[in-house]
Amino acid sequence: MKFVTLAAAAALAIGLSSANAEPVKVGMITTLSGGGAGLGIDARDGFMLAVKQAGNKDLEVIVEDDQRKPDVAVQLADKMIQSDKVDVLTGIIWSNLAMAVVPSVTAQGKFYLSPNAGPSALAGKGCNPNYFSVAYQNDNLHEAAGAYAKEAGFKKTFILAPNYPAGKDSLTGFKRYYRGELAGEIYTKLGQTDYAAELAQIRASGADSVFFFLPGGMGISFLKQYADSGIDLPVVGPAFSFDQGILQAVGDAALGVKNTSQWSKDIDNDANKAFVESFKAEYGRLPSLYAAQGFDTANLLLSAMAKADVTDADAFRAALEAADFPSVRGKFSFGPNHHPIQDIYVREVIKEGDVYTNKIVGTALSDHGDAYSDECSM
Amino acid sequence: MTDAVLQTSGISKSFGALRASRDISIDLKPGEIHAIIGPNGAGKSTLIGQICGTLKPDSGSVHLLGKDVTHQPTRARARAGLGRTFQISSLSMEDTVLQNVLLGALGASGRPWRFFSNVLKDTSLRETAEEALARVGLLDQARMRTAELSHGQRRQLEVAVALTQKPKALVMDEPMAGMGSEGSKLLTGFLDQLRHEAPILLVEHDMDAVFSLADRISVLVYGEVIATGTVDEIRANAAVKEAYLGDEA
Amino acid sequence: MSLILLIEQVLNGLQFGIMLFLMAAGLTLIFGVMGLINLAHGSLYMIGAFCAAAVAAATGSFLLGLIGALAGAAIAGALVELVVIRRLYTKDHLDQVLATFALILIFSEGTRWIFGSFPLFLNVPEFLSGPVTLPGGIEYPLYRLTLIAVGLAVAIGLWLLISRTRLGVQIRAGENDREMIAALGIDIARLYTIVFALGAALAGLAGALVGAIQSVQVGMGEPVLILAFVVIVIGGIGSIKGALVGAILVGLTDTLGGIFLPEFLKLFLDPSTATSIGSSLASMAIYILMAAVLILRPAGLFGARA
Amino acid sequence: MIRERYLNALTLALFVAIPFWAITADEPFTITLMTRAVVFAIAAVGLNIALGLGGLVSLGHAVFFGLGGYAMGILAYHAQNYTALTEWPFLIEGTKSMPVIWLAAIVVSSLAALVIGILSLRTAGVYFIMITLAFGQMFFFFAISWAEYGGEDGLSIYVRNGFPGLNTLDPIQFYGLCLGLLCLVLLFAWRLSGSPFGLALNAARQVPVRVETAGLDPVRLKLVAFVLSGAITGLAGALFADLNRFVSPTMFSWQTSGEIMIFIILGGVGRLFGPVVGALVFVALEHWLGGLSDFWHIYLGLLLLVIVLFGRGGLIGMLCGREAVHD
Repeated sequence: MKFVTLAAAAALAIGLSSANAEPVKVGMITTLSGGGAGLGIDARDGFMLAVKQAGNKDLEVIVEDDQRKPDVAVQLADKMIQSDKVDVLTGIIWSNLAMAVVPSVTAQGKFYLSPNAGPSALAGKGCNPNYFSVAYQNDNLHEAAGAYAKEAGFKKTFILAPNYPAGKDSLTGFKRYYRGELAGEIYTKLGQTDYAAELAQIRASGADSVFFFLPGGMGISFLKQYADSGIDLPVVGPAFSFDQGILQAVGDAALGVKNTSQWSKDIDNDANKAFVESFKAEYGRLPSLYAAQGFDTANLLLSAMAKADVTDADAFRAALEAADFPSVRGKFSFGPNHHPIQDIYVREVIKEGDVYTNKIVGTALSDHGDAYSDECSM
Repeated sequence: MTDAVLQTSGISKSFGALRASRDISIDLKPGEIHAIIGPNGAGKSTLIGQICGTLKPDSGSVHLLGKDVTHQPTRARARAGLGRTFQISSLSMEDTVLQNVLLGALGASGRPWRFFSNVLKDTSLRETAEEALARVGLLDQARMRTAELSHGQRRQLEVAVALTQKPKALVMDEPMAGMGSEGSKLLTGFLDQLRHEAPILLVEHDMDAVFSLADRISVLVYGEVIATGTVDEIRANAAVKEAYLGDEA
Repeated sequence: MSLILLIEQVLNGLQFGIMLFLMAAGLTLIFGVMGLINLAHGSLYMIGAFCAAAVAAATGSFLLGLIGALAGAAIAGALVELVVIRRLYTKDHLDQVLATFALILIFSEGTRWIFGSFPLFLNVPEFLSGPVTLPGGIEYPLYRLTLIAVGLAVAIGLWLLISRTRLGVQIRAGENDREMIAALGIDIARLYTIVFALGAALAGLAGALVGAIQSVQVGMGEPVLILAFVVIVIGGIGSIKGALVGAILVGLTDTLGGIFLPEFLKLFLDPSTATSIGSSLASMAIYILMAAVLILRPAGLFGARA
Repeated sequence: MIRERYLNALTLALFVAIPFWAITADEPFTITLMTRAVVFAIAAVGLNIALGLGGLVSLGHAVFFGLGGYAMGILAYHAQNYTALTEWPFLIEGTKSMPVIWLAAIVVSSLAALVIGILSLRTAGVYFIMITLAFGQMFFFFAISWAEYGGEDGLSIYVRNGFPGLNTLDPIQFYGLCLGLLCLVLLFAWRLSGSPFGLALNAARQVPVRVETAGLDPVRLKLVAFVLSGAITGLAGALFADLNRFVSPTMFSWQTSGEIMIFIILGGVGRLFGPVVGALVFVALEHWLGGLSDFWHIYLGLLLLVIVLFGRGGLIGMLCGREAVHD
């Protein structure tokens, strides 16, 4: 018993001597098993890379797997807050999980930094001073796709997305900036893998272009089948179906497709170059959008830790709002509802040697915020 | 004829090309044991099925206590007073002897929709059940698991379950099958008494039992009743001798 | 809606149904002969797709990939039968559901452990890619036509196997009377292993064929598994003919329902409500179909025993 | 071999002792975990009435779990937004009161169980398993596309609903409430198994033709069992939603049905405490194995296999042997 006390005292002494700020405990809840594990693993790896590079001993990260189940995510958040006494939570990939976790986390006075999901409900009326979306507001990339479609002079676009809230937000986002006429608007089944029927409708509709939002395996299936159908219309979509992790599974079918993203591995700034290099060196693969978002999230947190003590919530919040960190996206700041104001690029899928990847071909929207900040009162 | 407790009028049933019952008309009068005999495959089980309601006849009708029950399900016929014992034992083996008998009593009481009271503490059900067990001589085995009973004891239990329902007519499907001679003798004596409570339609292979018990016998061959009569009449019937008793005579 | 579009959609439904048939045939065979509910059938579909992707990536040949899928799934099926499944024949349905549910967990995570969390690449081979023009000016992907042809060929092959070969006699005997096959001196354990491996190979083939136009990823088997169950329940469990009819019914209902329900509702409702309600109804359509069939015919369309 | 009733008492003692330990050791999350186990146990006790007593292998009980959850979600959502659920034919307003929500959950899931039961009980065996699965999928897809209540995103309820006289936000008080309900449900299941209805249902599972011959309708007995079963699982769904302060279509998924079934098999089919032991062990495994490896599903799968293949009667069966004859 005595030994334990001594050891604890020693540990406390070391802790005090090595830092002048209170240590920060971060709970990362993300998807590490099952179908969508690739995204969570990337976000985690990006986050941990930044933590490792910073070498900040005051930052402790606990990572847990939510299995992409909302109830598990809620339970993990409770555990991290109640047992592990974390100060900040992060990591959730999926909007439905974020909707389950974020309101109760912020209600308990903890900070939540979102490395991916940015549902509209949390950007407008449901915004919270302790909630920061470091990635985007969900509509952003779709709005950019709409802006691109307008720019490219598409007159009759066929649009489709899965029949669930994010899918509906997606088509709404697209239509917010698109000015042409719609050749058709379809909601597909969530998790659908065969798009033959939709392709036939596209073919028959007389469209001059296609916009789709089909994340994960749905997008892979759609693109393969699209390429095989002989329909030869320009395609545009948000980055999710063209990300590093899944492009290899799509193959040639994706070549030349335009997609919108707030990040790309060829954005020309020092932070990004260093990130891409070090990520490749550390994990032996190219970073994805999710990895970049995880990396930025960790750096945002680290920048706030350098300025303020996490126990002083107001000061810490102000330090987060300042967003004083070298984002891999270049320009980055928060709007009044704690969602990013940033450039959104148009990328094209290309092949570099044997590897499929993206390159930037233009900017769809500059210094773009989101449509919900007016509804947010904080 | 009108005083028949149970009566079939010209029932027929086919399975594809097989005509399992052909125009069968038999009846069961108060106080009698009416035996149905016939070789294997003669259609005895099909006949019982139609009487008890598990099979529907293609044509003809079944009357119980003067009421047409042809289109009623088994449970309605049971509630109207038709008791039955099975050839292949259909007791719930995992349960105790008492529980099996209680089920019969519960069915007769018509009040199964009680979710909280303890069935074992329901005195009226329990009295009915234990009385039936006592009559077949199984009261000492009431707490035993049914699976632990001997073959003969299960036959006795079958009868006890039927008794709890206070039947007005009984259909018994080979109650003696597989019993030792001692057991058969006991059961024969018991059925002899029972006929005054409820007449019995007895399907049985044990000819000694049939000849000693039956008031009347019907002989079923290829789905057809070829003869009905008293024991002596049947023994003397040439057609029966040829078709069925031929090799014995 | 033009006639061409309609024909194209019917072809799509047919193709979808025929792929479902490949899954359902194995499932129904296994149930018919062994009386086993195999929830892990979807895992064998996934194994087929992964084997095909791995072999095709290593050799560059899609056809070798298909052979790899058949072999891989058959071997996995035989192994599972020997180690786990044969202990389940005497157990009740509940134990079978649970044990094969456990197998899903093991297979899914095991595959992710071996192949990683990202989808694999498997593409339509060069000589089958792109559309062809059918009579009437319908442009239709050649690969999908090939799928229909392969599926029909398998259906005919299965029919010949069951009606004309010694193995088929044994399978039919097994479906009718288990004691009889023992009496006929057939090695029942071997028969079961073969039937299970055959069912697994069919599922693996379906996985590989479909994997080329869809995403080869962990968990791809479960949605198809549920559809295959719907198919065999509609068709009548144990009946190959039922599986074929059920599969095509489900394929057509799902494909055509998704298109026509919203269009139909637009006659009564405003377009966005119609689209939304129509899509919801369409995603429930096959389950409604199944419930309706079972309510009218509790043993399915061609089911012998309930 | 331990006597089953001692094991049951020990299990109940654990459900009281562990949270007390958690309070003294300042491990509030353990209480949350235990609450999860209790809620799952209620759901599984419900299924066990259909499955264990009635022999109805329902792979669609997630329907009732989800309906209970959505009963809570929808009522609380309207209460937190101060909108009416419906104004026609008469005004229904949202509520944050647990007893009202429970009642709604029980009524809605009973009605659903009645309809599903009437249709499904026309079939038997494998067909029954499959048709219940199909109903589960129907509700799942419906919930996903029901945009008004969040679709796939589900509904978040910011503050746990209230119960008169208790602070439900305090983990231990909410736990006590759930444990109390579990005890009530267990009491109900225990009385049920010894009741006239239980006797008839038990026979209807084993020898339906005998029940018919006794003048009872086995299908109707099973239907009533299915409705009671659905109602209890629905209540559990409402509690689960309150535990997470969140509902989503995942509650309707067929994996949820499978998991509820796993609790029963793990503990022991038809045993009064089977579902309780199973839920406790499952939650513990999920927690510990999940911490051990990303691939913990493999271990869970292997464990399930071993229990199904070699452990007749689940954990209770392995510890206590064959079920005793009850008096």
